[in-house]
Amino acid sequence: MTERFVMLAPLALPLLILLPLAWAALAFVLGAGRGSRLAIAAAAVQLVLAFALAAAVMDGGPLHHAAGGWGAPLGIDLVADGLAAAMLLLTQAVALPLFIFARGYFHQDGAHPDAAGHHFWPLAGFLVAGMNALYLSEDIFNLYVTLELVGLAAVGLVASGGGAAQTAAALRYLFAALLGSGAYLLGVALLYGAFGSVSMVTLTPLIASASASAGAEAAEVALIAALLMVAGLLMKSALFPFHFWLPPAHGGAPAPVSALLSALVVKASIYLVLRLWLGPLAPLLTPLAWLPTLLGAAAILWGSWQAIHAERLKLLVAYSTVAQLGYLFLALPLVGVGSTGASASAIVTLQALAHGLAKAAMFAAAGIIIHATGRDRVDDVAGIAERLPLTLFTFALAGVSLMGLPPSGGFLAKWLLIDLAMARGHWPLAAVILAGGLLAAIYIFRVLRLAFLNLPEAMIEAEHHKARVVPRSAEWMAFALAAASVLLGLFGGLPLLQLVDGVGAGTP
Amino acid sequence: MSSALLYAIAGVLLFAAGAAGVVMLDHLLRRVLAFNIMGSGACLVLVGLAQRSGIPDPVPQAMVLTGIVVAVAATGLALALIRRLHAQTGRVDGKGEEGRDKGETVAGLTLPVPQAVAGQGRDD
Amino acid sequence: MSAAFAFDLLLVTLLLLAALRALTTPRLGQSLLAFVVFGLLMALAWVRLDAPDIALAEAAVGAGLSGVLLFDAWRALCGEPADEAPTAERMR
Amino acid sequence: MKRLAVLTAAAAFAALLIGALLDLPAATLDLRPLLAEAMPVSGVAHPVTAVLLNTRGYDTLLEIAVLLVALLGVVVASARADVTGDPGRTLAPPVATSADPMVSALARLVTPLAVIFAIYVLWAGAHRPGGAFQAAAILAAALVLLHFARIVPACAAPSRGLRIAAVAGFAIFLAIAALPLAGGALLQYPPAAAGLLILAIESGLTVSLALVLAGLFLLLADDPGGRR
Repeated sequence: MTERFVMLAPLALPLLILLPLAWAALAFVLGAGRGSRLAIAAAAVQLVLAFALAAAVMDGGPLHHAAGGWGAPLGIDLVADGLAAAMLLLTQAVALPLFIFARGYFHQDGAHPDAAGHHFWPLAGFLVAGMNALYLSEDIFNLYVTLELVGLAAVGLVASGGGAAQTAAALRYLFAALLGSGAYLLGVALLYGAFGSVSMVTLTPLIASASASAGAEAAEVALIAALLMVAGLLMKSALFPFHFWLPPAHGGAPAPVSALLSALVVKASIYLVLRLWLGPLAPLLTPLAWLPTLLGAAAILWGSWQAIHAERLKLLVAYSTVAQLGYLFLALPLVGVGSTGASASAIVTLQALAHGLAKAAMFAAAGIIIHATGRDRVDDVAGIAERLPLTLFTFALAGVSLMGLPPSGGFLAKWLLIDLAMARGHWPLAAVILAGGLLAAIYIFRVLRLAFLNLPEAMIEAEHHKARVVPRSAEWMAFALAAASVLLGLFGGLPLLQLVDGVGAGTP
Repeated sequence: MSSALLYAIAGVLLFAAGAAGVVMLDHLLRRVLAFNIMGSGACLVLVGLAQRSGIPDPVPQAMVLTGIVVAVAATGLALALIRRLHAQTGRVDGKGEEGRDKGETVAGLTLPVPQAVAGQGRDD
Repeated sequence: MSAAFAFDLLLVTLLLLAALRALTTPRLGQSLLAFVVFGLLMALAWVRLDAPDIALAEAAVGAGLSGVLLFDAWRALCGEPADEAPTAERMR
Repeated sequence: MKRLAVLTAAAAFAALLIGALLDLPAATLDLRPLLAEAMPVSGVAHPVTAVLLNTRGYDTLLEIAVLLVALLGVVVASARADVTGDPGRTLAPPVATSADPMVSALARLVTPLAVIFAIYVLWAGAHRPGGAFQAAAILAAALVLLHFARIVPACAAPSRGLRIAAVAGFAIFLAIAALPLAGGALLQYPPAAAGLLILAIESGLTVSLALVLAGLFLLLADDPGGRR
């Protein structure tokens, strides 16, 4: 079994990109509302491929694939290291249950799919293809194209909600994304002008030697380029104070879309920030590591505060995303390993996975609740515990991971992060992490407390009457995501840390 | 100064003007123009800097062709969304966004509870 | 300064002026017109940069198709171009 | 106040960057000799086409995906607000007004010329400036002209046939990209067949790109939902 996995692995790099492109195109041809079964089957294959890739990377170190057979710097290289393999695994592991959820969510009436789901399948296919391509590419111009693919597909999905609010949110998102990728592109242009390459592997030593030699003009241009690229990506990552576009886009889209965007899409640009910051741009940016960290801390506090005061359920979940993304930036000044032997990037990856699974579950659960009540007010959650016990349990489980309670993946990530921060003497970071957990507890218990309220019998009867029932399969998929986020802390955490840190990887 | 460097410098100015326009302008069509000008600026920097020696470099030229296609794609999508927003609200500017975080006001108009119920509003 | 460089300097100046006009002129119709001119000047700049492929694409797409898209959108948003004045005021 | 801050920031940024660019030394690496070495096995004689469809063909593959995504987004945005779960509705009601006879005549005259010119530009791309994208842009322009002549109607949503045609070029590209995986890397053409494969990709792309580019316009031209 394992051997067959490893044999499959080198092909997994191109296939994880080609397969979703192919089924997205096919779903487009099939037409409005069609293609859900195709997408689910393909997502299952992709999940197997991602597992094979992760197993192979764990055993034998990073895998390479030279597109066109040229190799960098003339061609474009695909590289899967531990970090990329972990993110690919997250993407497929969230996509498969979410697709099954979306099928139930959009197709409740049987033959006639919901208008909001008409173009979900091809757009979701292109979105997944773009993210997979982003995680695998090591060519900064190719990454620009993948960023645009992800960005435009995400905007299309937000707009598919159909209402005026969604259109406005999609436009706001589009302009933020275009501004971000424009800044990134100018950075790429400057790096190409200064060094003559767009391959990260080729650029890394060139940038290092330029910034080492004092007074080199190339280093000055490279610094401006690095700042442009990172600023552009932070805009796309919705790091405070660039988060303005996220709550309306994630809070307004149909639930399966919100879940995809909050769990996966924002992670893609954050992954790229980390990859560049810890890779080729490290010599230029290391002195500035405190800046994103400061913004991350602000994001945790501000996002949680807004979530506590949100009036709409999905807006609450969206602001929770703003807060949880902040954690991913805390680790930048903590490069190196803590007392547990896990590196900062491994811990961040664990947090990204835990949040991805939990947030997908939470948006899915919120979608089911809103379907049942017909309204998106936090106050309308009242009494839901009796009607949707499984979904409420899902919401609570996802909340456990977001708050960072043991034994969840969120707990493991936050605990390791605190340990690392204390080992470096950065105790304010530890304090922010603890405060973030407490604030998360407030907004999550605010929902749970209401859900357990006892409504008068007559009201329950009336609510039942207008309830729109989401298929059981959708409820179970949301639960599976939440359970996975919790189980990640018990079983998945250590192998994941090893995967990212390359522990146990033999020399290739 | 070589001609190519001159174009690269013009590219920087165009980028700065375009970026400022995307941030500052109210009318959404103007923002689309600004975004296109910003993209053209980045493309000029890409080719201009690479060809400072005066010899054409096909690699950035091919990248710019890719960039132009992406820009057209983004322009088409932006215009479609702007027209939809106009059809739905009658507005074509990005004003009144402050209240939008609450999800109730969009483009200065008060809307019914957004169709977060995935377009289900019609039969509620 | 050679004649070629003088021409480049002139072209760059016109390019910047067209861009500024497209961004700042109060009337949207003129702004779109300036943008199409900007696209054509860009095509000329690509020729000067020995990039005829880009020049062709820019002329066809940057100035042509984008221009048509924008003018069509403008017509749809603001009614017929004739009653531009009242809407154009709101544009600012 | 905000305007002043943004303008100052933009001006300061431009001044800083231009200052840095003025004494930027020549790039450390030069890809031109590398590309020149690769040209004999690239399958084409024009370097830009070689980069676009061979050495960096993977970029182009994703770029076509971006265009398709934009088309999908436009389809989403032009769906009528009152759209019901009826995926069968395709064409918009025919346009009532008749076209300017001059425009009609012009369109009938120009279209065949545009097709011939597009084929030339496509074929020329192997040796000199030109190629699939430029040819597609010319065809798209012809389609838009035909729309103004009321010969091609605007669509609310593309029909099945149009969707197949719009995706066909991408599908051919995808298949040719995937085939070499049996023995090599993504998009690694055998040098002997490279020229032919690139021509096949470009021919498919020309038709599909023309439809997608024209689609961006024709879907938009059908005013979504009308003006309320």
